[in-house]
Amino acid sequence: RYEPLLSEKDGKEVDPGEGSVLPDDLTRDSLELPELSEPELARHYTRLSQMNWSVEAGPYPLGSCTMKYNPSFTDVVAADPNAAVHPDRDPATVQGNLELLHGLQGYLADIGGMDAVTLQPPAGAAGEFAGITVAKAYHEANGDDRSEVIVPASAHGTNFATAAMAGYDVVELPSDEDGRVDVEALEAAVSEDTAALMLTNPNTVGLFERDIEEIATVVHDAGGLLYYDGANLNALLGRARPGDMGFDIMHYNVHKTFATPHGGGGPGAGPVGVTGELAEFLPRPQVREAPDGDGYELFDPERSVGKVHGFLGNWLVLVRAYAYIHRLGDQGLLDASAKAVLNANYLAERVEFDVPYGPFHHEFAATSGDRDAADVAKRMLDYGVHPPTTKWPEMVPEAMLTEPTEAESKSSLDDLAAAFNAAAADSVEELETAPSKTTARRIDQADAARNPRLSWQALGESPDDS
Amino acid sequence: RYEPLLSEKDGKEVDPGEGSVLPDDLTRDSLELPELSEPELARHYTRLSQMNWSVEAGPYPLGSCTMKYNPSFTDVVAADPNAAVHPDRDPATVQGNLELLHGLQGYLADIGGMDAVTLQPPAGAAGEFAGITVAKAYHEANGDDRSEVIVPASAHGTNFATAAMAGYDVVELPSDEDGRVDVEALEAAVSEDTAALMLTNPNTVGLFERDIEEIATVVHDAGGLLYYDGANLNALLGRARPGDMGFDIMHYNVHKTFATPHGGGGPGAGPVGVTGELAEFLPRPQVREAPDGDGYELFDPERSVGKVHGFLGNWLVLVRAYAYIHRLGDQGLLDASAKAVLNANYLAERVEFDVPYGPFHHEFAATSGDRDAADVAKRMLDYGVHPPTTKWPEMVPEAMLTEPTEAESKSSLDDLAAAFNAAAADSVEELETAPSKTTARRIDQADAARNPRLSWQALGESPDDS
Amino acid sequence: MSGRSEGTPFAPHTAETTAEMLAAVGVDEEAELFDIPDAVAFDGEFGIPARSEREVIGDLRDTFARNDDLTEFLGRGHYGHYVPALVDDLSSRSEFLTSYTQYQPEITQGFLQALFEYQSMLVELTGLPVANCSMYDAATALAEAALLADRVRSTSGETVLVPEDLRDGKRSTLDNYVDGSSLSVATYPYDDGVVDLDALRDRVDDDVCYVYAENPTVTGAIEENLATVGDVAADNDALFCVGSDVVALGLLREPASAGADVVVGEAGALGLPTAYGMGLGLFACREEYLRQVPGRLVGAGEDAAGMRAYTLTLQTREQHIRKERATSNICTNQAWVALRTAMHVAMLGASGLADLAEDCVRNARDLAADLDDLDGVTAPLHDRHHFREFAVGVDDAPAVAAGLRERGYAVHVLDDGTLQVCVTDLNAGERDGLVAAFAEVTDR
Amino acid sequence: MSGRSEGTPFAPHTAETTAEMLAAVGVDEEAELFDIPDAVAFDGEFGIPARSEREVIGDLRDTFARNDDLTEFLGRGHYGHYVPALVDDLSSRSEFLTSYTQYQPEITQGFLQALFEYQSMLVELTGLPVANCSMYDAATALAEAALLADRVRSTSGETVLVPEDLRDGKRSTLDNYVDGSSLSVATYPYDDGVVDLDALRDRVDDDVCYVYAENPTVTGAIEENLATVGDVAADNDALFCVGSDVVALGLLREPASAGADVVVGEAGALGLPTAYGMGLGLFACREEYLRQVPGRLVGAGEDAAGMRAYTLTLQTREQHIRKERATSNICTNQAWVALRTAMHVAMLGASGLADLAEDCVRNARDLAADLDDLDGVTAPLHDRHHFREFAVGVDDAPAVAAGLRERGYAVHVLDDGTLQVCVTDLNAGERDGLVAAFAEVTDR
Repeated sequence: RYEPLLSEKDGKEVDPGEGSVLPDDLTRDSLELPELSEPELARHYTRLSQMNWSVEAGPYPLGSCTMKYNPSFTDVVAADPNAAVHPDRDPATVQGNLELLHGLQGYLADIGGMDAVTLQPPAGAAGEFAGITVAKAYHEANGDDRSEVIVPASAHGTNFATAAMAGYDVVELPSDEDGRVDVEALEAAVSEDTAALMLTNPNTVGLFERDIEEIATVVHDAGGLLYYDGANLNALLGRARPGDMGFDIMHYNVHKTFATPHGGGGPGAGPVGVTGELAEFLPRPQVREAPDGDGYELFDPERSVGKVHGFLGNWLVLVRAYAYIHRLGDQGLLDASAKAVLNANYLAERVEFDVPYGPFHHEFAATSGDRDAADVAKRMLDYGVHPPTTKWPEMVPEAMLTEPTEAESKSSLDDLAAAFNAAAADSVEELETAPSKTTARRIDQADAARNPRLSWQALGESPDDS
Repeated sequence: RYEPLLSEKDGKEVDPGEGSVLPDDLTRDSLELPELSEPELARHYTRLSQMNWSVEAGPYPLGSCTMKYNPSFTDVVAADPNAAVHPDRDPATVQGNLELLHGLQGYLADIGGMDAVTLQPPAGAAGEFAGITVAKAYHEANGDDRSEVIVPASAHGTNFATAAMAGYDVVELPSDEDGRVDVEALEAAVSEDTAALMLTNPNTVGLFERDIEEIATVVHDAGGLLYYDGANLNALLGRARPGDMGFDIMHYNVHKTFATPHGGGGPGAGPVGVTGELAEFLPRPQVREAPDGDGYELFDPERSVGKVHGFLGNWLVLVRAYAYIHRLGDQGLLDASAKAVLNANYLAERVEFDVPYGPFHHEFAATSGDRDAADVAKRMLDYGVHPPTTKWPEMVPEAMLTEPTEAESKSSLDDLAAAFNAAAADSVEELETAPSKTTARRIDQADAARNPRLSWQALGESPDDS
Repeated sequence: MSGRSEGTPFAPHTAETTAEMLAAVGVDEEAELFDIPDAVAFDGEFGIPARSEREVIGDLRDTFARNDDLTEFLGRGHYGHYVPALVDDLSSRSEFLTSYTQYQPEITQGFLQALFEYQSMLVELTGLPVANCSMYDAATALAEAALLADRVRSTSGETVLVPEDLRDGKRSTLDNYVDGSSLSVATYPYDDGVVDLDALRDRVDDDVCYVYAENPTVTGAIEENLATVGDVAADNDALFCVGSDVVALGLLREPASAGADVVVGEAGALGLPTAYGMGLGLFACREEYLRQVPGRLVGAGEDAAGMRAYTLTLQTREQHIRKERATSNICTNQAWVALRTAMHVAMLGASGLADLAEDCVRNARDLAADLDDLDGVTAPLHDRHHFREFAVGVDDAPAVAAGLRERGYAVHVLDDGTLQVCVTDLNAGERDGLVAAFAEVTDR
Repeated sequence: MSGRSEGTPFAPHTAETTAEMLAAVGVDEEAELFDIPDAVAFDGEFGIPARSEREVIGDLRDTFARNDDLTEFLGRGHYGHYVPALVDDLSSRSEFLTSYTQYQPEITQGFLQALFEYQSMLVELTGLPVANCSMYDAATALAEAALLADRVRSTSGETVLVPEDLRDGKRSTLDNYVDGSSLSVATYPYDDGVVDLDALRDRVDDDVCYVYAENPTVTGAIEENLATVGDVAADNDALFCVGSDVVALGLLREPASAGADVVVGEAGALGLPTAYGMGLGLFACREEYLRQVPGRLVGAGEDAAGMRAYTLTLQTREQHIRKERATSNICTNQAWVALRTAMHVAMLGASGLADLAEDCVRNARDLAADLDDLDGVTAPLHDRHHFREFAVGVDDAPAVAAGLRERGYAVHVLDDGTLQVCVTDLNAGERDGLVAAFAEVTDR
């Protein structure tokens, strides 16, 4: 179903300078925007919403994205008007907000086995950047000039990009044949140039790095730090903690592990936890109890790296994450990882495509073999589900990385498996021409990239002038 | 798209008596209900919502229903936790609620040209019942034994049913050839038995009763009262008032005229306004300013008919109606009727079916001639709009009573007209087999009525066992 | 919100489209379209200024802030239970909130199914096979049941029998509803908070066509002899109507097993927050009265593709078809509240609802015990099991209530020597505070 | 909510289905599925009790109630404007809120179109042809623009030039972002609140690859010589980046006309309420940098049926494809805030946005005039036009701010002799109160 662009409905051009108290040379001569009534806008966005998949529409098993159910009650706490304050308020006048931040720092530190946590990074990748920046500051403070960050080939793309952004050379580490870190290769890779190893555990095909203690020893012995990418933390809630495994730095993806809504791409939040040794390098400000025991205060860690966000990060996301942890408690967190892992293993069992490696934690990578994984995914759309992440990680050919999360029921997993299996049985032609039951048919992304039109200004007048 | 019943998903049977502190003979032995998790319920109701037309989905031109846009900001005021109080609170402790009720009584009295208003009736029909009960009390107080209520043939079914419920014989009044009240027939119908004439103005084909003064004189001369059915008040906002036309009693459909959401069938509210002479008969309690000028108080009108609702009516609806009037003000109310009437006339002009009578106010009744109006309506579903009210009023054969309201834009009205006109051009077979593009195909309502199955308990086990 | 618009912000017309439409209709301005004789035209003003959305919200927030902030221990037919956020979230989806009666079932299957599910839940809770999809509230449901009795009972009886203690809102509404019929209302007394069986037997004779009993009663007492009351009604061929509410029905013996022909009551106790008396009338009855039921019914049927589909059914009972011979004049009802109630029941599930109901018994018992420990306080006043609420004997009830109010609590005053308090999950946490306030106020 | 469930309420498993699934997988309990060596397994407890939804909401309500209730006249990069209820209503629809990145465009056309519309609005507002669909906030957008300069400028220059007065949050974030590159940050001074052109000319040489200027500045001054600044940058082949915000862009001359190569800033000033500093980074640039843009881009294309369709495009710039050679590491972004901002802009329309922006000038002017009338108060401190906010000279700024706080107002303290106040539609109605409080506090 087609919904015209706002610009194809009523619009208006005004001269903002006309009648302004500002001199003419400071103001624009023209502003042209859609100009629609409230009822028309209500319908526009309602229709757009009807053309969008969501967790409340059905299973959304994007591997590494942890699309779990986002509880409605967190909308209520995020909307509390008393919390809607300006970040430059005197800390003494926003004790409620500081109390929440302090509480969340504590919850996350406990859950990750870390000593100190910053809540400032506004997303997972921003958390990686903050964490690697802390590592860099640590080495620099030690007069240690290190130039490399080691990243397993199967790692999230953000790990590579973050290390590069922070100015490091990236050393890519191959997997062993079991799909895990090849410890011998790691031993060969580490050197006095090694600033850090960035690692996800369980890794991106759902395997726990059983040699984690040995890995930690290798990295630490070389003078490097061990960085934990928290994207897969949902698998370990209450059962294992990065701090206990030897990680020095970690980020948390609260929109994954702690059920804050993904909002069509964000906002998320990427708090960073560190061991005590690194706490003095964390971004400023941090929250602590006031020395007189009277409330909370902000302070700048002694050798802080400074800031990674203009203010205090994605507050509304942090509030929801706190509320979620506060609601579940130990018992709920433990059960979340239990059911997330059970679901992944159950679904892996039910899917008829090959599923290499194992045993799995929260996700698994099936392979579509001689079929194109992206085509299989398009076909799954016709079966009424959202497909998995495709063609990644590369260690599994034609990978379909599948993470059902704990939010799916057995019957929902059975439906998902049926969609996989139906696509497996379909002809190549059926796959290549899919989908046919969706709002839009297969979209030519290559053409869209060759001929980029990124605004309504870049389009012609008529809706079918595409 | 099919969504299973809750009972076809997970359920549970428990024995509530087990472990109860109550003796066994007071408790039930079994309670069997769906038992689903929050994520499953979120999806269930999200899917059901996706199978439902609404004002925010598109035009909803049900004649006599005034499906105008329901502004979102009224959700905010209705959710104010300070207003969520118990009706038995001491009035001195709920001055805010009383202030709102008093303000709404005043707004409605002004808009209707009435002297006093009760907000208690929880719907339009309940307002009719309250109003006719007041009329009855008035006549009884005058020692006047009257047994008949006159209702035009074109009136809403509720008018007939209300009069009967109140114990009156209904005298049906034919229309004249212009579609309005036949004054001669009225003169013939009135007598010393006439308790009231119930009238809608503009009437149910959108015609203003131009002879309203004469009509009032005829009824009043016979000792009867004139009752105004407020269903069509949206056409007159700020331009004419029932009180000025000679009506003694009226109800307001706040979910129509004042934009409160219709909620799939309700709740609405049906406040009743009366002239000063009748004020002492209104339901109890009423709200007034306290004599000492200090706030508001409840009081029972001297010869009150009593109550028509267990408490104070549909509070949350009243709050929204107040907010709407408060937002629009004189200017907005005047513009609402202007645009509602313009829209009806514009659409009547664009529709290719015959449209008898005129000039129209807020609605018009097109006729599908030798086509079945219900079939035309089903075919319109395929064109993506909600059809009008069909086969009513009977004075127009195969009527399609159409009320677009002020909330539709010109382009939306053009779409609606296109749907009418496309259906007009379709074959009878296409009409009879429509709709085909909807969630459900044509539903056999006669069969459903012959073989009533009104609960999941009345169905078999499997979803297709229908 | 559009910065420079005039008139209603909720009409999408621009100056240009308005002009085009006026031209199409053949007039220069909208005013020409109104066929209102000068003599009855209104050219005055209401004097209401237009306000921004923000001003309206601010004004009403200020208004409601003038309510005193009291912890309510109030019930007597209107109950506050905690409503989960998901109920607000889902029920406020515009597809539900801004739709209307399902005259076109092919595009309203969602709401129809939800109402069908609501009906089914009431069937389970009442034990009766037919439930409609809403009355306005418990009072109007009770009154409609009396009119049903008038239609379906073959006896010549014209007396409607209700408890002396019936809440005024119900009694007065009932009086009004039956005033147009040949029925008249009479009462039977209570004995220590529940039906006085002997007195009832004395009152019931051929003239009675309807007996109404509540369980729990208006003072929260659980009726111990409901089946006996039903027998008395049945023996006289009177229709037996039981009043209850959706939470109590989750624990108490289902009324059908006590012989109820009709069950009415408040269903908004779930799904609807405390709403200044707004409600949802529950209405269920025996199959044989199906074609005499007031209000809307949703039935399952089939569409042209042979798939199960839902539709409003038996509409020939209703006013828009049958006019003065309709079973009721009801049209707009409480469908959206029914949707919310169904959502809340679904969120609780069987075990959650049973637990919530059991807590209503235990909380009342515990609060009564605490109050009874105080000098000069008798709680519960009636030696019965109670559900949610109970009467409390004190020396000077208005003075005690005033003292409690000063301390932040609202309770009912029944008469000079009697209060009533109601405890639910919403205020159970404030129990100790209430007891302490009682102690202070009565310790004189 | 289900009464007797254990563990997380957000997993749908029953005892029965769990057992079936365990059996299918071939284990007796979930614990067996975890492949965690004993040495690193955690068997401790966090000591967090499970709580009901209602308890959590109550706890957090209590927590937030501990914030003081002050009327804020605060800005400096984070702005509160009234957000219409419809924005909340529509953006909180679960189809938007609970979706993620549009990896499958065929079932996410709705969000893609909304983001395409957002990009288009920014194109109109900035005058630049390319806008991405979000950065985290103004600070990270500014920093990403510097990295863009590093990639796209052919000069050997490695100096990033920013105002001395740059807000610390932006400056420090910028420092961190460029720390991994060869860039270094230097500053140029202001003269009476805006760019000191002479000083700027002195500083700009071949070593400069990036000049950043704000309009309005951090103290709300409207930059009168923006085009000249742009010329200085262009003459030295430095990338010219302008910082602004989505409201100011509705009135002030579009940055492209002053030669801006990139525009960054805060777009959450519309759509997002005051949110303790959470934001939405606006990022727009010239077409020639298209393949170097950080973040997500939505483009229009065609589907197999030849219909216009939207899709994420130029993804080869991004980390999930290009890894260490990506234009940025950003993945999760602020898409939902961008959706809200687009909704808010759409509700305002051209005229509404221009009016809102004009009010930001007038309100600031009027408040400054009122304050300037007070003895010992200079407002605005800078003799410039202002947008929303301005610096205020007083004798003892911390003491004045403390006095204002006692009277219920929050303002910025810049240094011992300078305050800053910000006025928008949200607090304009409290202007007289603020002025009266200023008068009391400064009248010593």
